[in-house]
Amino acid sequence: MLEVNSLTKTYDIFDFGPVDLTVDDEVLSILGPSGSGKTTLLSLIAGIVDPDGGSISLNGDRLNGCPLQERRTGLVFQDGALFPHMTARENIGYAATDRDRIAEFASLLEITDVLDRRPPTLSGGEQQRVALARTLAADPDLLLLDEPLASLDAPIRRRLRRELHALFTSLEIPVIYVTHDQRTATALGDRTAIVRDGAIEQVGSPMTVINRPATQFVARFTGNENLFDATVVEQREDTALLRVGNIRLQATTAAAAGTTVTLCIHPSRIQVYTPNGGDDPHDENTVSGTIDRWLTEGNEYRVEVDLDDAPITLTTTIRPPSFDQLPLETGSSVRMTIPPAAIHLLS
Amino acid sequence: MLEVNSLTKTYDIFDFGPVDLTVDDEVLSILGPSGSGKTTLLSLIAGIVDPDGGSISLNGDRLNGCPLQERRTGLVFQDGALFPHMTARENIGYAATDRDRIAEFASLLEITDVLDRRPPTLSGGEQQRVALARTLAADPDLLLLDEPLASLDAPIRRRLRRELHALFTSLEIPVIYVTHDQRTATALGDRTAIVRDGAIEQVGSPMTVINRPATQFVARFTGNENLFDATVVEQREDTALLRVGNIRLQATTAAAAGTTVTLCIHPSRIQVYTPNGGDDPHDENTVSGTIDRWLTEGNEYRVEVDLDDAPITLTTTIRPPSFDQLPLETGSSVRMTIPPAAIHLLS
Amino acid sequence: GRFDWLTVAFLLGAVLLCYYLVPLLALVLSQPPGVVIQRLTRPDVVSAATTSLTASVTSAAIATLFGLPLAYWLARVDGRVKTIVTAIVVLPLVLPPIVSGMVLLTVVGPNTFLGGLAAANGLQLTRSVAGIVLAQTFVASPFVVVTAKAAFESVDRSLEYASQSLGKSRLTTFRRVTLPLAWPGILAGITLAFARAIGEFGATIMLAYYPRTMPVQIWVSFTTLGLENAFPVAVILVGIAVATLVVLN
Amino acid sequence: GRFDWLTVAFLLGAVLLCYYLVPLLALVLSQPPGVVIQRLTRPDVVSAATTSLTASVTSAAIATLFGLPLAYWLARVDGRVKTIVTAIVVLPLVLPPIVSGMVLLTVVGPNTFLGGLAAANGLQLTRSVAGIVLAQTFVASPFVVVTAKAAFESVDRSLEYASQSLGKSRLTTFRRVTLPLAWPGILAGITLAFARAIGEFGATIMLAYYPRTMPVQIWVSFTTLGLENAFPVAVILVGIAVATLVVLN
Repeated sequence: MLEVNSLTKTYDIFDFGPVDLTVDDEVLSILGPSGSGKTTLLSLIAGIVDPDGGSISLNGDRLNGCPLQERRTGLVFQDGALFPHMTARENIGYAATDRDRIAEFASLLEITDVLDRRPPTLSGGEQQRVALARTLAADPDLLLLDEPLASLDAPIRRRLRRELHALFTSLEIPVIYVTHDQRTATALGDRTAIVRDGAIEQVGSPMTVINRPATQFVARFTGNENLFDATVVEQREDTALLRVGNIRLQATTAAAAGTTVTLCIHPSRIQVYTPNGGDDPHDENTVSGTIDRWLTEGNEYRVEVDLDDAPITLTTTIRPPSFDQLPLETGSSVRMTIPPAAIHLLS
Repeated sequence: MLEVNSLTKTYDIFDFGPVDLTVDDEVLSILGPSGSGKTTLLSLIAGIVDPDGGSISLNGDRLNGCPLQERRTGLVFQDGALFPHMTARENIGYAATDRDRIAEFASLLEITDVLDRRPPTLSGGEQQRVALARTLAADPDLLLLDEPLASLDAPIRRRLRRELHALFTSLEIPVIYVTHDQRTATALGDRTAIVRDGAIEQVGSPMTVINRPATQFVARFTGNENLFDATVVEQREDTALLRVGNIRLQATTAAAAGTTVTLCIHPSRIQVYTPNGGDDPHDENTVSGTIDRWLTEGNEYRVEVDLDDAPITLTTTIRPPSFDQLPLETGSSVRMTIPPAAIHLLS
Repeated sequence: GRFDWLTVAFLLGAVLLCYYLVPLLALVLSQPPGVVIQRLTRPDVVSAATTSLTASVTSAAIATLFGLPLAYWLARVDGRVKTIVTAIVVLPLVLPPIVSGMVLLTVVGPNTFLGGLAAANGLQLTRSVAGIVLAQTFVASPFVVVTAKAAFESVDRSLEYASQSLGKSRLTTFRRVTLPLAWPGILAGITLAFARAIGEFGATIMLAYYPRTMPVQIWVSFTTLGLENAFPVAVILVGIAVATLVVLN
Repeated sequence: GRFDWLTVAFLLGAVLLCYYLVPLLALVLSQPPGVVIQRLTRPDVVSAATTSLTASVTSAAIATLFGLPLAYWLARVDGRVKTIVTAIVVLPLVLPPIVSGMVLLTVVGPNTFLGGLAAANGLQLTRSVAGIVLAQTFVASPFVVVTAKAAFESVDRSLEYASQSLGKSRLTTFRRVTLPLAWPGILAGITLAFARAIGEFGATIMLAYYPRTMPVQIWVSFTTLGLENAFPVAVILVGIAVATLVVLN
């Protein structure tokens, strides 16, 4: 178990921390924009940088002041940091506590056929696999990864993402995976921490940070683009009645009547219907509006709708099968239903 | 209109082309993995690199042999390539054909308040806006962009993507936008070209390259992970009857009976049901299987299912609302429906 | 022990550093400032300083004028030609100065075609300021070429392409983008060339024993009058060297 | 016209290139190979070559031994200390050689504390091979430090961190990762130092007129017997300079 307490580091233009973090034998993904201090956190834990304050301990042993080479902390760099003058086999052998196991790690990471080649001749994906094999060969008690998939093409990244998830779980040591990519963070992490300006904004399961963001920053960074101020009209059992402009919405959440809250809805959870279509939705939480603009994004359409009864633009995403049934043109009228469970409130 | 005919360029380790391409006053996005020749294509059109063969012409004028500075071709680099010793205003003014319009471009791209700062002090998004304003200020007849959004964080990238789409359309000149990101390519391009190893594999609307990929490479690169060999049993009107293992599927497409085809299904188009649930699907195109593994990806779940009646693993994605109703555990049995229109055949 | 090698390495480095620093401090400390200043105004010192400064400024200017185009071309060309031309430019740097003086004598010496031609037109190429400049330029100008080449190379070519794709000519691009960005490196090169020129001894002594430059004056003072009499000129040269270091940082 | 400035720039660069190349070609072409080879075996030439080679190899070895630790430290330290120490290392490079010889004389000359101490123990620090080595080391060793520093800096620190995080000590990391990767640059530095040492004239002539090194031999031949008699030694030195360039590429 890794325990980080009140960790701080002051730079000229950036203050890191204080950060508190506990990582069991699990994968914690750390998600944040560039410059938010993700790499600083890894450098502090690995011992590349000395903290100004706070403590780091691994399985009960204090790591502060312990030299880099005695921390038993495996660190995988974004670019792999393979030794360019050694073959893949020599890279792994350099680290291996037991040279007989080189073949085992090579087989595990499917790099057996490139073992005798030098790093510059390997593809990005192969380099990352070799780097990971090298780190695992040193038998670390803690594994830190700094965006190793960032520079890879989408299909390889997708594949490695799945393989790494299974591998990390099998290690049974704390694993910290740093990334600025939401999909990678949620795919790999048992838990996800969102960082901003050197501090942790929220830690939780991937679905929690996406569907129940703690702050507006987390909401925006996890794709919750619909953020509006609303007034709580009434609280009934487990349902809050909200007002935005002339629209009334029910939300399956608790809030004090009379307060102003920020309403947060993920675009993918809004359902869109054609006006007067056969499949007309019930009236509850249904709003009408006019399509302002739309664009294709991957295999879905992103549609921005100006609401009729409130000065608000709602963003929603539509997947092809239902799209074929919609009159998707700028200026068209649409009706949308927002499930009460899809409305999250920020105070 | 930009016309590119049989363009070739030979490098030591890489052969580019021959490439044929016609771009009207539209946005053509070029999507491909790193090293596929995307940047080479832009360099050839811009005049940074001389082609070995073929021709390039813009609005009827042949560009071959015409020096860089006389091509009226605006080029926006991945890192912006702003002049670091000039302020944002000086950068734009350097290019401006009419200095009075600097304020207009600054306002259009929302950089009025950073005009007197130098590039190194600007954020990545601001640098890209200044670079674009500078290029537009030179009043180009053709606009080339080399992954300008690649290094930006997700929320800024999402926002700029939307703004650029509107801006490019308003220019009424040919725009070529190179990227390795499927979402950016489909969001910005009126048409999308997929490149691989220096050649174009497919050109078409964003939805066409995603839902009707021409080759296995395009299919994989646009996220169509389900690719299997199947036998065409029978062709009836506009429906083909296919066999995979012991499974029979109907596809709304044409294929010669008796031939072997490659079946291509996008994960997002497969519907998943709980066994014996209330909402049981009709039998047609319904298959059963066991969940092999699953992981969270962004706000959806990616599930891999081993089919009962064929040696195949089907990948599907599930969005939260329906997820709550599923027994999503490794080893669980599930039933899935594949809409006949969602099955695409590759020969 | 565990850190023995670290201690040894540290000591080795410290010894070398002292070897650079101690002689210089010894020079400065061994001379009472008053005596040095008094001797600075002696006619032979003033004459040598004037000759050295005139020749070195001229050499640095020539090196800049002729060297910058060569440096820019080297920075933007590729392949075998670049390697060979770079080697030719570096040659005067690895050639012993005394040999440089010799080879120059074979071309501009009094009995050569060029030397005779110039002399017939009233210009002495040896035993003259012209000879000093010829020697200094040969030895010092490669510093401008090599340093400016590195400075030009450090200017991202995409900035030049960006400028040209904005409709600007190559000359405008060079003047307004490349040159301003490479300028600090170019200035360092000119400074190094000036420092090398003003300290030049081996090639100068072959081409122009007279008029005496400061290094030659030191040599003459040392052999004829003893070490003490060489100090004032040496102090000036040390001052110029230190000033050079300040400019380089 | 439009390309006038380009033509002018091209001409300026070409003139400078010729100025480097023509004198060297003139030297090579002016001497019949047979005569040069015959003179190469003269006792004074052999003696000077032996002295030069012995001293230069020793100087280069000392520069490497003492210079590499300093270079590595400079490559891995930051801030003001780095700037100041680097300036001290560069100082001997911008100091005129004749002044370098002078300042060394103030520390190791026959009448100094160190010079007297060494002489009392049977080691002459001037007018000896030791004097030559002292002069050459002062002037040439900064090349090792500066070039090796750049080579160490070019080794990505993340490679060292990677090695250490794999449980390897700093010494192992240096031996197996940093040194092999920096080696080409270090070799270039040693080569440059050797070339500078073997061509050293100004400082050597101050510290050790005897035993004669090749540059001093050239000077003596030139002043006493005329230019022709200096050619054989010059040819050896040109050969070494050209060989140096080959190693550097």
